Amino acid sequence: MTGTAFIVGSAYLLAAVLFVVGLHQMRAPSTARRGNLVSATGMAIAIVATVVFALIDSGGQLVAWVALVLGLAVGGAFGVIRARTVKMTDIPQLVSLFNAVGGGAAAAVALADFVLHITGGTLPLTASIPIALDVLIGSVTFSGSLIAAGKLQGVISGKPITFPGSRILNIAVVVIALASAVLFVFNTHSLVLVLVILAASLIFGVLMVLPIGGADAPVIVSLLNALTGLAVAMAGFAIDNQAMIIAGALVGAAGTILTLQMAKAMNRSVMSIVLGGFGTADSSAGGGPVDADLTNIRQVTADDVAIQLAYAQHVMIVPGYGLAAAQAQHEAADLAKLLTDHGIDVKYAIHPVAGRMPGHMNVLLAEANVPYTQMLQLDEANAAFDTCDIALVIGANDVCNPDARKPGNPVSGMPILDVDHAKSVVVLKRSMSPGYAGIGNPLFSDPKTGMYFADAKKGLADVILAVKEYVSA
Amino acid sequence: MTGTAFIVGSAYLLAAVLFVVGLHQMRAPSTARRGNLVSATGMAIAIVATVVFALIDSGGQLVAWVALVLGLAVGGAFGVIRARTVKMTDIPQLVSLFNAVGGGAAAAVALADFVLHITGGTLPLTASIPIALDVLIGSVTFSGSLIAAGKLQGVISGKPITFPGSRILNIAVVVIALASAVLFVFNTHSLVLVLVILAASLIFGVLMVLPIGGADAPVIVSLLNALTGLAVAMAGFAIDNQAMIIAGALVGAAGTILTLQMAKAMNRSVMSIVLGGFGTADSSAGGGPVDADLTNIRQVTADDVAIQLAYAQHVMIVPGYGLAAAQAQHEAADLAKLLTDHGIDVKYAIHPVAGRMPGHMNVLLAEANVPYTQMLQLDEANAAFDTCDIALVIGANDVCNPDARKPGNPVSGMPILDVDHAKSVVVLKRSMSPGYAGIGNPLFSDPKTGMYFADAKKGLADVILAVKEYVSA
Amino acid sequence: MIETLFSNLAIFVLSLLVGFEVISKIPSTLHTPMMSGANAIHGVVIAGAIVTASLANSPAGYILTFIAAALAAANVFGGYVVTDRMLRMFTKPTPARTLTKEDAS
Amino acid sequence: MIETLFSNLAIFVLSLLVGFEVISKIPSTLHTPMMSGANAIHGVVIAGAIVTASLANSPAGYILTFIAAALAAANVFGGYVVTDRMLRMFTKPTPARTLTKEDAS
Ligand SMILES: NC(=O)c1ccc[n+]([C@@H]2O[C@H](COP(=O)([O-])OP(=O)(O)OC[C@H]3O[C@@H](n4cnc5c(N)ncnc54)[C@H](OP(=O)(O)O)[C@@H]3O)[C@@H](O)[C@H]2O)c1
Ligand SMILES: NC(=O)c1ccc[n+]([C@@H]2O[C@H](COP(=O)([O-])OP(=O)(O)OC[C@H]3O[C@@H](n4cnc5c(N)ncnc54)[C@H](OP(=O)(O)O)[C@@H]3O)[C@@H](O)[C@H]2O)c1
Repeated sequence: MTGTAFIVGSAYLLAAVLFVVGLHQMRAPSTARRGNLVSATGMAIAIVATVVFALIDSGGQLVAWVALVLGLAVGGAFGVIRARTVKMTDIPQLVSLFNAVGGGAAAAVALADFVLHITGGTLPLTASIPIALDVLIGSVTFSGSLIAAGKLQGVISGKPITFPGSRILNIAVVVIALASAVLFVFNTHSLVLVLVILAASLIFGVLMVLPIGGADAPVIVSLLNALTGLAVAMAGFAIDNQAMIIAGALVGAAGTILTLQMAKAMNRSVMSIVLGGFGTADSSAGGGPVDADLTNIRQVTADDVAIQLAYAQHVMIVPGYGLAAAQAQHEAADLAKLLTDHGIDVKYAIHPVAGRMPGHMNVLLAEANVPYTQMLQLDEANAAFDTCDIALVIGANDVCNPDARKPGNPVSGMPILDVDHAKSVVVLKRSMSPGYAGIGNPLFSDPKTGMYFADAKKGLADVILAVKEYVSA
Repeated sequence: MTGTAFIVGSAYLLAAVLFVVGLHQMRAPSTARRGNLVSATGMAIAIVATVVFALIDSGGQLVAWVALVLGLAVGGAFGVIRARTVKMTDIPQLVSLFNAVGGGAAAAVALADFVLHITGGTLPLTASIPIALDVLIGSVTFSGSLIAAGKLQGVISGKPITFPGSRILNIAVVVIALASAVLFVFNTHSLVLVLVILAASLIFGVLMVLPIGGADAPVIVSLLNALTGLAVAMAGFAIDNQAMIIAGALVGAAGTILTLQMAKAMNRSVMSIVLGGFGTADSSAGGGPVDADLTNIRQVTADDVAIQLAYAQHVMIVPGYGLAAAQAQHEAADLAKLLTDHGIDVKYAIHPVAGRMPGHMNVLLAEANVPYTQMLQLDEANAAFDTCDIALVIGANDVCNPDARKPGNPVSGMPILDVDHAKSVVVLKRSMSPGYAGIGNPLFSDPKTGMYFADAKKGLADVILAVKEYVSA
Repeated sequence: MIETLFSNLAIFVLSLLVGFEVISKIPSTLHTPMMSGANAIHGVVIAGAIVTASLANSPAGYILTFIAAALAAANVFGGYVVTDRMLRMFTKPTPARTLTKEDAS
Repeated sequence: MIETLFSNLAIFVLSLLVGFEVISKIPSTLHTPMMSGANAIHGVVIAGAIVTASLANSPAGYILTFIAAALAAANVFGGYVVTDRMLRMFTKPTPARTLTKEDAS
C-alpha cells in the first residue's frame, strides 16, 4: 500500500462515516433530508478520491476514460431526469429501477475485472470467489428488480405469474448458476463459464420475481436492494476497493433489517413472500370480489359529506390504496386545508401499509404539502379516533376492517386503524368491491357509516365544492 | 501476516461480533443476561485465540508465562470474589474499581511494549503515538477511577474537594503530561519521559475526580469507562492486536453514548460535571437543610400507614436514595409481597435517578426478587398515579418534588414522578431534611400527605408487622 | 495478499454490524425514503466503474466501462436526487414553525 | 507497515461506529448493568497481557506482565461475574410466566 493508497483509504473511511451518519439521521423526519445530503457528501468524497487515485496510480487509456465519461453522462442524465420527473405514485418502480442498474453495474465491474485477467495469470481465490458471487448476485438483482419494476408499473401483470414446471425450471437454473460459479472459481480463464453464470443468474432473477404478487413487490424490491449492496461489496473485494466493501456491506445489512421491518409492517413474512414465488399458494393475495350486498348500506352524497364535515370539530382522514391509485392526495390535502382554515381540526390516520409500499402514503401526502406532524401513525391515530367526530375513509379498506380483530380470516391479527371508534364514518370508494385481502368489511354496513361511491379524485373534488358553499355561507 | 495470524484475526472478528450481539441484547431486560453470556463467550474465544497464537508465534520465556499465570490467578480470584460478595448497594464503586484495573492493565501493556524496545531501534510513529496515548489515558482512568470508587465507598469524602491553587496545579499537570508525551513520540528510548507521563497522568486523574461531588460520580465513572475503552484500543494499536482495537473502540463509543444518556437522565450535562470539577461552583449539589417547619405537617404512625395500605386497591411504592442508603429493598419487597398476597395491586414507580446511580434502584429491587414487570418507568408510573389509592414514598424526595414543575429552583425542569396525583400519599423518611437538591418539598405539607418519620428499614419492618395484624384479622 | 484479505474481511464484517445497528426501529413514515436512500448508497459502485476505466485495455473492457459507468451513474445520481425530492416534501407545519436549534443550524 | 496501519485504523473507525449505533435508547432500568457489561468488554486487554507475556524478556517485562495480567484478570472475570449477578436478578414474575419463544430458546 502506497502513501496515496493510504490517503485514498482514509477518504473512503470518511465517506463511510458520512454514509452511516446520513443513514442515522434518516431515521427521523426532521433530520432525514440533511441525512441524505450528508450521505451524498460522503459519495462525492469517495468519487473524487477514486478519480484522483486512478489518475495517479494507473493512468489508463484515453478511450476508456472517454467511455467512462460518456457512460456517466448518459446514465447520470437518465437518472436525474427520471428522479426529477417521476410522479410520486410511481416511486416504488423507480426505486426498483435504480436498484436494478446498481446490480447491473456491480456485475459489469466484476466482468471487466475478469476480462482484464483473461489472458494473464490465474486469478487467486480471493479474487475469483468475489467475482463469481458478484456476477451471480448482481445479475439476479438486475433482472429481478427490472421485473419487479415492471410489475409495479403495470407493464407486467401484478398477478403472480406461474406456469407448469416453473418450479423445476427454477431449481435447474439455480443449480446451473451455482455449479458454473464453482467451476469458474478454479478455472478463471473460461469465458463460457462466465457467460453461463451470467445467463443463468439473469434468468433466475426473472423466474424469482414473476410469481410474486404485485402487492408483495415492495418487500422483494427491498430484499433485492439489500442483495445489490452485497453484490457491490463483492465487487469491492474483487478490485480491492474499501469504499465499495464498506458501503455495500452497510446497505446489505441495513437493507436486510429494513426488509424485515417492512414485511412485518405488512403482516407478511419475507420467507412466505419469496417461497410464495416458488409455488406455495398465497391464500390472502388477490381474492375475488365478495357479493355486493347493498341492502344494509346507507349511501350518502357529496353534499351530505360536506355538511357533516363543515359542522365537525375533529376530522380524521384515513387514506388508503385507492387514494394512491386515484392520485387524489392533492384533493385530500385541499379539502383538509379548506376545513382547517375554517377552524376545524383535521388529522390524517396513516396505516403503515396504506398505499403502494410501506411509508408510501406519507410520501404522497408530503408531496401535497401535508406537514408530517399532521400524519398520525397507527398508535397515535387510534388514540385519537375516540374523540373524532367524523372519519373520512378515502380508498382504504383492509386497513380499517374490524374483522382483523377476529380470528380466521385473511386480515386476522393485522393491526388496524380503529375507524369504527369515531362518532361517524364516511367511506369514499367506487363500489362495494373488496380490497387487497378480498374480504368484506363490516364497517361499511355499520349504522354510523355512510358510503359515498365515487372515484377518490372526482369524489373529493365534489366534496370540496360542496364544503365551499357551507363555509362561505 | 501468516496463516496463523489470519485464523487468529478471524477468531477476533468472531469475538467482536459476539461483543456487539451481546451489547445489543443487553438493551432489554428479558435478553440482557443472555447478552452478557454471549459477550463472555466472545471474550473466551479472544483469549484462547491469543494464547494459541502467542505459543505458536513467539513461544516466550517460561518465567514470563509463570508471571502471567500468577497474575491471572491473583487478579481473577480477586475479581471473582469481589464480584460474588459485593453488596448490591456497593455496585457503583465496584464497577469503578474494575474500570480502574482495566485502565491500569492497558497502561502496563504499553509500558511493557516500551520496555521491550528500549534497547532496540527507535519505535515508528505508529507505535510510539499509541503507546504515549495509552499510558496517558490508561493512567488517568486508573487513578481517577480509584478516587471515584473511594468517593462512592465513602473512604474519600463525597463532597467536592478543592484547595487554593488547584486549578493552576491541574493545568500544570496536564501541560506536563502532554508535553512529555509529545517529546516521547520522537524519543522512544527515554525512560524518564515515560515515567513523567505516567506520574503526571496519575496525578491528573486524582485531581480531576477529587473536586467532583459524590452524587455526580456515576457519570464520571461512566466517562472513565469509555476512556478505558480508548486506552485499550491504543494498546491494541501499539501491539497490533485487533481484538483490543475493536473491543476498545466499541466500549469507547458505547460508553460515551451511555455517559451522555446517564447525564441526561440525571438532568446534568457531562460538561458541567467535569468542568464543575475545575472550580465552577455547583449550586445544586450539597445544600444545607431547610428550616424544618412541622406546623403544616400531618404525622402518621406505622399503624396508620398499615391500615391505609391494607384497605387500598392500588398501591404505588416510590423508592428513592434513602431506601438504597438504608438498604431497605428487601423490606420494601416483603411489604409488597404481603400486600399482593392479600389481593392488593402493588407497583413500583422508579425514577431514572432514584438511587445511587442511574438504573441502580432497579438492580436493588431485582435483588429483592421484584419482577421487572412490576417496576414502572417514569412515563408508565405517571400514567398510573391517577388511579392509585396510596403512594408510599420511601426515602425519596427530589424525584417527587412538585416544585420541579415551577421555574427558578435547583430541580426545575427535572422530570418527576407525579406522586401528588395519587389519592393519598405517605412519605417515609427520617426527618424533614431535604434531599440531594437541598430544597424543601411542598408534597410533604400537602393535606393528603402523611409523614411517617423513621429509618426506612426499621420503619418498613414496623409497617409489615402492623399490616400482618390487619391481614390476618 | 492474505493481509489485504484479512483487512478487507474485517472491514466487511464490521460494516455489516454497523448496517444492522444503524437501522433500529424506524418509523414506517420513512420506510420509502429510507429504502431509496440506502439504494443511493450502493451507487458507490461508481467507484468501481472509475477503477474499471483506469485499468481497461481492450474493446470489451471499454464497453464494460461504459455499461458500468452508465448504470452506476443512474443509480447514484438518480438515487440521491429522488430521495432528496421525497424528503424535501416532509415539512413541519409552516404557521407553527418555531425557531428550534435544528432549524437554526 | 502502512498497510497494517490503514487496516487497524479502518477497524478502529468502524468499531467506533458500531459502538455508537449499538447503544441507542436504552431504558434507564438497565443503565447500571449495561455500564458494567461494557466495562467487562474492555477487559479484552487481557489479550494484551498474554501477548506481553509471550514477548517479555527482562525482569521489568516480567513484572509488567504480572501487573497487566492481574489487573486485566480482575477486570474481565470480575466484570462478567458481577454483571451476570445483577442481570440474573432481573426476572419476570414467576406466576405469570408464560412460555414465550424467547424462553423456549
Ligand atoms: N402498502 C403496502 O406496502 C402493501 C403492500 C402489499 C400489500 N398491501 C396490502 O394492501 C392492503 C392495503 O389496505 P388499504 O386499506 O390501503 O387498501 P385495500 O384494502 O386494498 O382497499 C383499497 C380500496 O380502495 C378502493 N379504490 C381503488 N381505487 C379507487 C379509486 N380510484 N377511487 C376510490 N377508491 C378506490 C377499492 O375499492 P373500490 O374498487 O370499490 O373503489 C379498495 O377497496 C392491505 O391488505 C395490505 O396488507 C399493502
Ligand atoms: N441516582 C443517581 O444517579 C444520582 C446521581 C447524582 C445525583 N442524583 C440526585 O439525587 C437525587 C435523587 O432523588 P431521590 O428522591 O432519590 O433522593 P433525595 O432527593 O436525595 O432524597 C433522599 C431522601 O432520603 C431520606 N433518607 C436518607 N437516608 C434515609 C434512611 N436511612 N431512611 C429513610 N430515609 C432516608 C433523606 O431524608 P431524611 O434525611 O429526612 O431521612 C432524603 O430526603 C436527585 O436530586 C438526583 O438528581 C442522583
